[in-house]
Parts: sequence; structure tokens; C-alpha cells
Amino acid sequence: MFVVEMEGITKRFGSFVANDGIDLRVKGGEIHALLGENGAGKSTLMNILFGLYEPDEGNIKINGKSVTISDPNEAVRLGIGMVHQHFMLVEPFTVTENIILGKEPRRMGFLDLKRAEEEVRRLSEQYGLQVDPRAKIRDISVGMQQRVEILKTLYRGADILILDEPTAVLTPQEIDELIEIMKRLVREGKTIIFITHKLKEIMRACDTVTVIRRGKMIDSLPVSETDENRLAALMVGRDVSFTVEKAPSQADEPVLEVEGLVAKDNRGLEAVRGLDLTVRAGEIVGIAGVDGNGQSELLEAITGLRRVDAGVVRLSGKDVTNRKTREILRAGVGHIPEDRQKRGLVLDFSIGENLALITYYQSPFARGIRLCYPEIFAHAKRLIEQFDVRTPDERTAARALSGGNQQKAIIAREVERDPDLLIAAQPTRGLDVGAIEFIHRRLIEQRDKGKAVLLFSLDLDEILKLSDRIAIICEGKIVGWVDPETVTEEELGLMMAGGKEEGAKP
Amino acid sequence: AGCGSGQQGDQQGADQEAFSAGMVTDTGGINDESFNQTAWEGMKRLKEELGVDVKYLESKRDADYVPNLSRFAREGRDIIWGIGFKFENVIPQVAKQFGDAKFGIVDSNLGGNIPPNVVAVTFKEHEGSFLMGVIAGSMTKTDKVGFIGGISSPLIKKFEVGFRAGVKAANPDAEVKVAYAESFDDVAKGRSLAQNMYNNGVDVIYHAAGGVGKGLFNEVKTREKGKYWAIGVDMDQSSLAPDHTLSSMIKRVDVAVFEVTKQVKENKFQGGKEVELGLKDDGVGIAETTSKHVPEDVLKKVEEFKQKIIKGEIKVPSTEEEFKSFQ
Amino acid sequence: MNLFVRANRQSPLVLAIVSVLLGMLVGAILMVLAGYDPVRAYSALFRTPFTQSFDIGETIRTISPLIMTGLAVAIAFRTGLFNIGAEGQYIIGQLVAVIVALKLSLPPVLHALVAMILGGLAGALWALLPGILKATRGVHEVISTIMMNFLAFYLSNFLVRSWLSSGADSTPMIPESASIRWNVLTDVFANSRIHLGIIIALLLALFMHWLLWRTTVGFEFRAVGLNPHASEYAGMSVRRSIILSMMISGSFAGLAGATEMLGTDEYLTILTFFNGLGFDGIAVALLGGNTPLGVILAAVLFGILTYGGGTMQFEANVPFEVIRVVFAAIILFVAANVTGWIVERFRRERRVKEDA
Amino acid sequence: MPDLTALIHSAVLYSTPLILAAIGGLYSERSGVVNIALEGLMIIGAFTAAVITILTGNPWIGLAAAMIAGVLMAIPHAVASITFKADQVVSGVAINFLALGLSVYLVKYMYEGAGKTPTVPELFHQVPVPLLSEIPVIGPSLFNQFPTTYLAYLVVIVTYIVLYYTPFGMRLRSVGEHPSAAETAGINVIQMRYIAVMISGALAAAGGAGLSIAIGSEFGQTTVSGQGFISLAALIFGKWHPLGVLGAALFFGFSVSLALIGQIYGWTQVVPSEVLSMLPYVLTLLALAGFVGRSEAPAAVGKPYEKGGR
Ligand SMILES: Nc1ncnc2c1ncn2[C@@H]1O[C@H](COP(=O)(O)OP(=O)(O)OP(=O)(O)O)[C@@H](O)[C@H]1O
Ligand SMILES: Nc1ncnc2c1ncn2[C@@H]1O[C@H](COP(=O)(O)OP(=O)(O)OP(=O)(O)O)[C@@H](O)[C@H]1O
Ligand SMILES: [Mg+2]
Ligand SMILES: [Mg+2]
Repeated sequence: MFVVEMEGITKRFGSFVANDGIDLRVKGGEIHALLGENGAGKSTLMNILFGLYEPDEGNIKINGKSVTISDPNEAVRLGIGMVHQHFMLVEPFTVTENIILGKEPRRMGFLDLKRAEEEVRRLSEQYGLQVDPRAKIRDISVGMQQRVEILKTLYRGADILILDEPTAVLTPQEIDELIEIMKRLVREGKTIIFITHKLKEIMRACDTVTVIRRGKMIDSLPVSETDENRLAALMVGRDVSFTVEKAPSQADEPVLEVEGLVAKDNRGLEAVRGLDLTVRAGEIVGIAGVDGNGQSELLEAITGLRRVDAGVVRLSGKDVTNRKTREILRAGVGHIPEDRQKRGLVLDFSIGENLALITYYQSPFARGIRLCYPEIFAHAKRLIEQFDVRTPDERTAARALSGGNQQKAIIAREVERDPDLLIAAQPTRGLDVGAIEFIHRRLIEQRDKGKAVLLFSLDLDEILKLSDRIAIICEGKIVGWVDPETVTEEELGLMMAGGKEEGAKP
Repeated sequence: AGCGSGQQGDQQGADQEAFSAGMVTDTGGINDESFNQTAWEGMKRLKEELGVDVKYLESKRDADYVPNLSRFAREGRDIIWGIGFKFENVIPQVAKQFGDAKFGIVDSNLGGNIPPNVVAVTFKEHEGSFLMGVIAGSMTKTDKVGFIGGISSPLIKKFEVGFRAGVKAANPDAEVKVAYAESFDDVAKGRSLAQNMYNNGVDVIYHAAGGVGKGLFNEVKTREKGKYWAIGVDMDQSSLAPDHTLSSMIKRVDVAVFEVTKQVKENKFQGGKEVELGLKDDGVGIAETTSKHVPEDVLKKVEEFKQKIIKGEIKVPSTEEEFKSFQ
Repeated sequence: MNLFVRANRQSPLVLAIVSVLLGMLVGAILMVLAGYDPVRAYSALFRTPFTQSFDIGETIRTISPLIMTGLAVAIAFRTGLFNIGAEGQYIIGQLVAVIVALKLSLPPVLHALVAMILGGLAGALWALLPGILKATRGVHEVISTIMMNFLAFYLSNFLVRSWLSSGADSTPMIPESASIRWNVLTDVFANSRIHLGIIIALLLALFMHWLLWRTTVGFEFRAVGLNPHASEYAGMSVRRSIILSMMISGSFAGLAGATEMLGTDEYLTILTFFNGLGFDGIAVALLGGNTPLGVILAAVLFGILTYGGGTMQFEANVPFEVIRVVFAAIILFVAANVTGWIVERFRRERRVKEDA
Repeated sequence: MPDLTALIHSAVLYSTPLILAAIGGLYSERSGVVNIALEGLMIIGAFTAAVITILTGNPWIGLAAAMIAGVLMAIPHAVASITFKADQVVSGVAINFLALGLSVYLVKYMYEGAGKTPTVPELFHQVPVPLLSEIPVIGPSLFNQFPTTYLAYLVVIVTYIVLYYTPFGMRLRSVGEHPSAAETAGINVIQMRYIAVMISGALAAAGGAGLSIAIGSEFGQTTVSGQGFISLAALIFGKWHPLGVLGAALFFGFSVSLALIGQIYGWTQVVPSEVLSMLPYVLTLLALAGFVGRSEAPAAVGKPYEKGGR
């Protein structure tokens, strides 16, 4: 018996076809994986199911009945709940407030927060979610936030849960816990549609998988009848290799030395507390840690974006503590920031301007204060070619590029400056295997050229695959170093959690 | 459609034959319940009694004065009025440009340098204000009276000083509280000032503050009758608070505009001169409604002072300097 | 219709023109409702600014400060700042210009030049404080510039009364040597008050174009305006851009004040309220899409409407304020892209018909 | 020394229109729509109140009409900035132009070319609240006021309760912080924003009405003269919180009345009145620079909402 049947769904954005006659059938009580590259159309399909978009063609049946889902309210009434790829949580609100928003318990017209909190606590216990109903969203970890999202759907009585890439931001332990929760939900009679790029998770958690490529449905099959390689090939449309070819590192002189570093976060609390770190030429150092343990503050302090309250930062032996960002970048630092759209690019600038965003004031792009646009565009053309950035031309706004190509542009810009130290933060977050492969190769290339690479990532696979040494960060300190060859994901996860029971609170 | 009634009859524009006059308001606008409006009264009288073709132009900004004056000059109007001291700087300029046209300005003597084609009309406001001071000084029970000014300037200072002199003459013990709203149209400020003065024991307030004065009347109206008083300015303002208005200092801008324009029509234009109108000329005076609340003996005292001023026995001060030497 | 639709999709200019026409239609409706004759009103409005050389001169005079305040607002916008303080910077510009004109005695030309430059600088300084507050303390420039407007207002009145005149309500006329009227222009335009401000305005527009799109400074301004975070990550000094942009913006507004003082008014009075040129500048900048050329065109339109509006009131008895309503409607139509929306409607309808 | 009662009284008098308009702005901005149109909304309120009170002789009808007019004037702002996704600042600026132009145009049309209305014959009067007005010092200053002031008190209290203790308020805040989250929770973002902008129109117009039929007695070009902008400043200064806004508005009112009343006590002998007049603005700047620092706007303020947008 199918609880969800989507037939021939087509959705166009302008002339772009995001979904092209897709069929999706989900059985009751299963965990159904939806697999596809970035931009394949997964979120779009789910947004249609959830009533956020109206399909241009096709029809939907829920529990065998034809329905039109014109808005999320309708979807909720049909028992559909969705946890979005980008969290839909109001930061300054509490957990409870977020959960009840739109369906508030009332007493004489006023909010009945007491009753709401009890309800949230009850649900949380029933499904083993362990959230604090009174905590503010901005104070809890990403993993917790995700549970709040799940609670939101449960609170509304959802039987069909859509989880859009829920694991991208989680630690291994959190992923395990999530999978546990999903299984528990299914046991309680729920049906789950689970979107991911991560084949391993599908193999572990799911019953059925549907693969989408470029807006078309490619295949739908039981997980038991397939394996990772087969799925990867279906997804990308060609065979992919999973391992990165990597020679042993030839580590040399220290390039980056950080000693006793102290820095505060935006709220004025100490986020980096006496941190020591060394990265040598010719090696990749991976920083593993749960989100919010001082990673952002650390890299901002290194790059001069945040005040260093104590300690020293040295670059190739030269003290650069509290120098201006520009000075530090010029001293040989490349920086691939963690949020490409917010920090890496000026989306409304042309791709050419973005590729010169750091060097525009130097020759040959500028003479004195005069800009030389022909040079800027010529330079861009070269890089676009060299780094295979897919864009109509160098004058197109960065906004119009896909996420992967935006990231490629940033990498092109940073690598081309030939820095001694390359800092890469979440360089592949949200990208598909093809793009990931490309970026990984570039990072290793840098290392092999004798550069120092400092990698921040929440994706442990990535850390393990790329790093020559791994530093574990917890509560603003490096709490240990491990060898990627010998360590297991589980050990790593435990260290990251800093011995705490749950890696939830920052 | 309802537009300025004065404008209705003359839409054909100024034909060469009819005698025509134009008037440019300052930024206060035509219905300012003050000198622009009074001046327009004079213009309307010119139309009714002498068949003069009259028209006005309002100025949005100070920068509009020149184009507005020029526009009338180019139309060939026989006399063009700039109403208010704000025209002080532009009238000589335009008068020079249009040497053949005749201009009039109210409330400024152009610092004494009056071009031959301009007549400057000023008033001895201090004389009228002196009489208001006499009334206030005589009527106060608390020996505290108040003065509310608009934007401080030598002109408004004349009102203030004259008033203070009058108070001093009638009641040497009385104290005068002075405050300027630094505005001519912020009614709320007028009200606040009045309220605070009254709360501080002041029982008679005189204003020379244009629209700001309305705040004074709004305030006094809400207070006990026969105890709190206001004195108006420019025209008879007793209608704003009939039970609380002692008097008003009348300034006959309409008469001035009427008389001077008439002179031009009769080819008796006295260009290059200042026409200064005081108590003697009935250019300033006391509102008729004064007798309503002011008792006989005070009125008599006022009349005595008035005669002394007219005869020159009292020289009313018009500046702070002169006030210092005023006995 | 076909042509209209096709042209429309391409050109922002066409969009602007259609919005202007729609705005005037709103004005016409308002006139009809009140029993005025819109044809007569508009013909008076558009005829006079062009027919007599005096009026042409006065129209140009009206346009030049609008260009400058428009550019002032636009350049700040480009850096992501909303300079609502052009009004105050304008006042300070005219104040300093009149001070220099009255208190310094210098030979002709030089006198005017010094007065103008110091006026511009004063505007820049007046914008500096909000710039610094924004850059260092995160104070929203909208409030701080509103405060600065009021401060400028009272400061100007204070100095006029206590220093520049002896307690009077206006300063004396500035000396000939500080005037930026130019005999040739004055003669050509029949004694109107046209002055060299218009040349300065056009030069400023060129300067802005050059600065924004030809220099590293402009690159920084635009980057900071579009994404301050990314700019900071790229090593730019966001603070410097904010402060510098505010100062340049302020200097434009200050120059507007200075040129108006030295060319149009030639004396300064006690202000009773803001003259609104700073706010008009906001409208001009918006209609002009925050580009120098757009600002010039928008200022020309606003200038014609403003000056012609005076004539309209004179000749057709229609209150001048209807012009403000027309402004408002134009801004709304441009901002909401109503034209584009109407065109979309047309196209969709046609497509439906063609499909059927 | 000035007596404190008088000073507080006049501070409250002056802050009343600011409180009403700024709280109006609070609704709009909390829902994510920048409201620089407060000035225009106050103007239309002041205009309507004056005209309708002149026509009917009843200031209550004038006030009600003003609030309706405020809603009507807010609608174009809502349509442009919500439905048509125009830049909200731009649209607000347009409303300011529109309100001033339209109201003065109508005044001229109705009153034979005059730049302002005649004096309103029947104004609101100050009425003491029984009991409360007998409290020493603050009684007569806070509770012997115009009905518009009591309305302002009420609006602050009600807004506080609505915002933090009702579903409507929570939804409103969520829409201004994270509209997509609100939409997925089944809240109609567009509708919420329309309602909020319309409320802001009604309240700002009530503030304007206070200027023309309570503390003032006419409407003209300069009746509002920038108070809408000061209200906006009060809103930001008060950090988008009803009590903060109240405090900020009172602060402005206090310093304005200090400058004005100072003259009566002879302060102007020492300090020129212009310098006193600058006081509120200087104090505000100092406050902003010194202690208040950054104020966090609602996260989504100024951003048009695109359904399904990321
Ligand atoms: N609102 C929109 N307007 C225009 N294009 C859109 C819109 N939403 C999605 N698209 C495009 O449709 C395509 C499918 O997007 P969708 O978000 O469904 O992909 P996805 O499979 O979820 O990818 P990812 O793994 O990156 O989340 C993409 O190319 C995207 O750019
Ligand atoms: N705002 C936009 N304006 C124009 N085109 C857009 C816009 N957003 C997305 N697109 C188009 O949609 C395509 C897909 O965008 P999206 O960001 O979803 O990338 P993606 O398909 O997920 O690719 P990647 O794997 O590189 O992330 C882009 O190539 C782009 O052409
Ligand atoms: Mg993508
Ligand atoms: Mg997706």
C-alpha cells in the first residue's frame, strides 16, 4: 500500500525544468531514500509535496486519494510534515515557541505556554528526542535544532515525514542518533522520506531508494538489492571512484603557528581559549569538531577578521597577530570561507569581479586607484577555463551560478593566488560527488606543491580522507591529535564530544 | 472649483488698461491668519473699492521669492508687494532688475537703502505693544506676565521690548517672563509655553508669534475664566478665546497696502522712502473688543499713555539698548 | 502594443518613462476630481519651463541642486547606506559657504572657489560623524543622520542670529567676489538666477561614474554595499568604505548647499523648516536607479515638474502640491515595477489567447 | 528650578504622538516591513483629524476618521512593498511625498487656496483621570492629559501583551524574523504583513491626529514637520520593543520640553535657546554612541518575502 504517490510531476522555473515527469511511490512504514546530485530536483519535488510549490503537471495521491496540495496547511492536514534542508526555525524564539508556531494552544485567547511546554516535553520523551523546551534556538546545537524540526512535524500530527538532507550538518554520533530516531518513528507507524547524498546512510537506514538525475526519475529499487557503487553510478550517470589518490606527506617547516590563542565570539563570550596549533608546509591538517566549538572564531582570528585577545599567530615565522585581514592575506594566506554565498562572494558582482575580489587593487587589475576591467575579465576567463567553472561568461552575475560552480570560483580565486597557507572551511558542504572530487583533488595538489593546508569540516569522511594529521577541537581548545590512518570514526566522534554524554550544548 | 476668491475674476490676466497689483506672500502662505492674510484683505478692498486687478502668489521656499516677484514684474503689474521682512534681501535685487516696475515691502526698511522704485512700509509695533504692556501690567493679579515670541529677530524684539516697557510703566513690580518658540507655526510649542507660564503664576500672556499664538489661546480657553488672560496680535484675535482675551495689538497691514497702492494708482508714488506707521497714523492700535474685559479705569490709563506717545512725551523703546535707558 | 511590449522588456528607461506617464495620469485624475483642468495645467507646466529664456534659466537652476543631492543619496546607497541626512549636510554646506563669503575677503573667483570647497568639506564633515558611528559602533545611519539634520538646522539658525547678523533673521548679501553667477549665463537667460552650480553638478556626476566604476575605491564601495561580509573576508576595510562613502555623499550635499547659497540665494535666513532638497534627492536617486546618468535625468524631470508646477499654479490655479502627488506616484510605480507587471499581464493574456 | 510636574507633563505631551507613531512602526517592522512612511502616515492622520473635526465638531469622530485614513494611506505602501516587492524604503519615501502632497492639495482645494486649515473649533481637552491624577507629582503630569495620551498608554500596554502573550503577536514576530519558517508553519506571511502595515497606519495617524486636534489646533504643511522621522528614531532607539520605544519617545519628549521650558526659567540667559534646542539630538547621538550601541533589527526587516524562497 502506497501512502504517497506522485505521478508525472513537472515543475519549471522560467524555462528551467527542475522536475521533469517524476514518479515517486512511497510505501507506508518505510524509510524511503531520495537520492540525487545537487540540483537534481529533490527539494523541489518535496516542496511540491509539502504545498510550497504548485506543480505545472502531474498529480498526487495520499493514501490512495487524489489531492491538490495548495499550501503547507493543506499538507499538514494530510499528515505530511517536512524538515527543510535549510532550517525553518526562528532564532530568537524558544524551542517550544518554534514548535507551536501556527498551531498555538490558547487559554482565553492568550498563548498557553505552560501547556505547550508540557506537550513538547511529552512528545520529546515519547520519541526519545531529549530537547529542552525552554532553550532558545540560537543557544542550541545544530543537531538539537534538527530534532526541534522533527518535533514540529510530530506536534502537528504528521504521519509522513520528509527529511531534506538532515545529516549534512551532523556529527557521526548525531547521525547515529538520528537514524535511531528515524527507526523509532517508523516503529511508531510513521513513514519517512529521507533525502541525502550520502550513500552509506542509505545503505544503513533505508528500505527503498529513488534516484533522481537532472530532474528526471532514474530508478526506484529496494536498498537490499543494490550497493554503494551502483547507486553512485545511477546518481551521477557514470562510475565514480571513492578514494582519493594521495601520496604520503612531505611535511616541512611550520607555516602557521598558533600559540595560546584567545578570542571571543559575537556575544562576547570566550570561544577560543588558549589554543595551540601548528601547520607545516606540505601537509593537510584537519580540524575535527562539533559545530560551535570555536572553529569559526579560530579561523577568523587567524585571518584578522576577529580580535585576538591573547596569544600569537605566526605565519612563516612572522608575527601577524591582530594584523589587518588584507595584510594577512598578502602575507600568503588563502581562505575558502565556510558560507560561500554570505562570505565568499558578492553575488551581484560579475564572476569576473568576484575572481578579483581580493586582488583588485594590485597590478595588473589596478594602476594607482584606477581599475583596469579588461585585465580583470581576461584573468577571469583564464581561471574559468582552468578550473572548469560552468558559467555563460565572465560577466554573468555570480548569483546565477550553481552552488558547486560558485564554490569552484572561490577555489580558483584562492588557489590562484598561490598562498603558503590555504584555509578551507566546509569546502564541499552541500556539493555533489563530482564537485567534491574536483575540490579534494585541488586541495591535495596544493599540499603536494609544498603548501600548508588547514581544513575545517564537519564531514568526518572528508577529514579522514584528506588530512595528514587531525586535530580535535572542543570548547575552544585542541584536545588531541590523531593519525587518520589509524583512528576510527567512532573514536574521533567520542573525542569531539569531549567526553560529554551528548554533544549538544556548546 | 474653490480656489482663492480673489483669483476668480482675473483669470484673463492683466490686460494693459486696468490698473493691476500683485502680492507675493512669504512662506507663511496666504491664510496665515497674520500679515499675509491681512495684506490680502487690503488687496481685496482695492479690488472692491477701486476696481484694481489683484492677484497673489504663494512662496513654497525662500528661493521662490525672486521668480514670483519677477513673474509679476514681467506681467507688467503696476505695483508688486513683497509681504514680510523675508523679502528684505530680494526686493532690492529684483527692483534693480526691473527698474520700471514699482515694488512695496512690508515690515522692513531695507536697512535704509531703499531703491527709488520701492516703498518700504514699517510699523511701530513697539508702540502698540507698549499699550498691551500697560493693560497686562494693570490687569495682573500675580505681578507676573508673559511674552511669547515667534522666531527671535529685531522685529519681534520690538514687540517684546515695547511690551516690557508698557508693563514697567504701568506696574513696576511686575515681572515679565519671556520665551521664544523659534517658530511661527508650531501650535504645540505655543501651548506648552503658555501652559508652563500659567503654571508658574503668570496670569496674562501676550504673544507675537503668528500661528504659535494659537497654542496660547487653546491653552487659556481651558483655564478658569477671569483669572487667566491672553493678548493677541496683528488682528483682533478675541474670537479665538472670547472669554479669555483681554485685547489684541492691531497692525494695519491692510491699510498700508491699500493706501500705498492707491497712491500709486493716483500717480503719487513715493519711491525710495520708508513709510513708518505708528499709533499716530493708526498703523498700529488696540482691538475694539478690548473694552469687553478691561475695566474703564485701565482703558483710561491706556488712552493717557497713547496720547503721550502720540505727542512724543513718551519715547517707546524698540531695542534692548533703548530699553535699558527707558526710565 | 507589440512594439511597446518588446521595448519594455529591455530598457529601464522605457520603464521609467511609462511610470512617469502613469504618475502624471494619477495627477490628472486628482485634478479632474477637484474640478481643475488637467490639460491646461499640464500644458502650463510643460510649456513655461521651455518657452522663455528666463524660465529656462530658472529651471536649470532648480535642477542643479537636485542633481547634487540625488548623487549624494545615490553614492551612499551604492555602499549600502541610506543617507537621509543630505538635508542637514546641505544646510551645513550653505552655512559654511555663506560664512566664507561674508567673513573672508578674497579676490573674485578664488573667493567663490574657497567658499564652495569649504562648503563641500563641511558637508563631508557633517556626514563623517554618522559614518564613524556606523562603522565603529554600528549605529544605524538613518537615526544618526536624522539627528544631524536637526543639529544642522539649529546650528545654522544660531550662527545666523548670533554671528552672521546682529540679531536679525538673515545675513547680509554675500559680496560679488563670492558669487558663482556668471554674467554670460545671466545675460543669456534674461537675468534669471542660473549659476555655475549646474556645471559643478554635471562634473560631480562624471566624478561619481568614474569613482564607482573605474577605481578601486568604487569597487570597494559597491562590494561593501552588496555584501559587507564577503568584502571583509576579501580583506577590504568595510569601515573605511562606509566612512569614505558617507563623506563623499556629504560633500555632494554640502556642495549643493554651497552652490545654492553662492548662486541662487546669496544670503542665508533663519530656517523655519527643512527645504526638502535632501528628501527630493532621495526620490531623484531612486528614480535614477542610483546611477549618475539616471540621477541627472530624474533631476531634470523633477526640476521641470517643480518649476513648471509653480507656473501651473499661477496659470491654471491648480495647487502646486499635485506635483508632489505625481512625484510620489512615479516613485511608487518605479519601485513596484508596476509597468513591468502590466506588461507581464499583457504577455500572459496574449499567450493564453495564442495557445487557445 | 522648574517644577517637575510641569516638566514631566510637557514631556508626556510631546512624546504622545511619537509613542503612537513609533508603536505603529513597531508593528510594521516586527512583521518585516520597514516603515519610513511614518511621517506621511502622521501627516495624513493630522490632516484627516483636523478636517473631519471641523466638519463634524467632534474630535472623537476626527480621531476615528484619521485612523481609517491612516490605514488607507498605508495600503499603497503594503501593496508596493509586499505584493510588488518594491524596496520598502523607497516605497516609504513615496508615501511621505504622497501624504504631504495630497493633504495640502486637498486643504487648498477645500479652504480656498489656504495653505492650512482654519482653526479646529472643538479640540480634545485635557481630562484628569479620577484618583490617579491625585498622586503627587506624577499624578497631575501623567494623568491630566489629552485622550490621545491615554490612548498612547493603552497602545503600549496592549502592544506589549499582544506581542509576547498572544498567538497573533508570536506569529507577527516570527514573520519578521523568519518568514519562510512562518509560512511552513502555516502562517500567511503576506496577510500578516498587510495587517501589520495597516495597524501601523492607524496608529501613526492617531499620533498625527494628536498634533492637529489635541496639542495643536490646525493642519498645515508644517504640522508634523519631521516627527515621523523622530518616531522612527525612537523605534530604533527603543530596539523594536514596546517599552523601549516608550522610553525612547519619552526621552525625546523630555528633551524637547526641557529646551522649550528652560527659557521660562531664564536658562537662555546662560545658554542660547538654539543650543538648548539641539539638546535632544545631541543626547540621542551620545546615547547611541555610548550605551545603546547596536540595536538588532528584526532579521527579515526590509526583505520582500518570496514564497518558497530560500
Ligand atoms: N525558486 C527557484 N527558482 C528558480 N530555480 C530554482 C528554484 N528552486 C530550485 N531551483 C532550481 O531547480 C533545481 C532543482 O533544485 P532543488 O533544490 O530541488 O535541488 P536538490 O536536488 O534539492 O539539490 P540539493 O542537493 O543541492 O539540495 C536547481 O537547479 C535549482 O537551482
Ligand atoms: N537566482 C538565480 N538566477 C538565475 N539562475 C539561477 C538562479 N538560481 C539558480 N539558477 C540556475 O539554476 C542552476 C542550478 O542552481 P543550484 O544552486 O541549485 O545548483 P545545483 O544544481 O545544486 O548545482 P551544484 O551541484 O553545483 O550545487 C544554476 O546553474 C543556475 O543557472
Ligand atoms: Mg545546490
Ligand atoms: Mg535540496
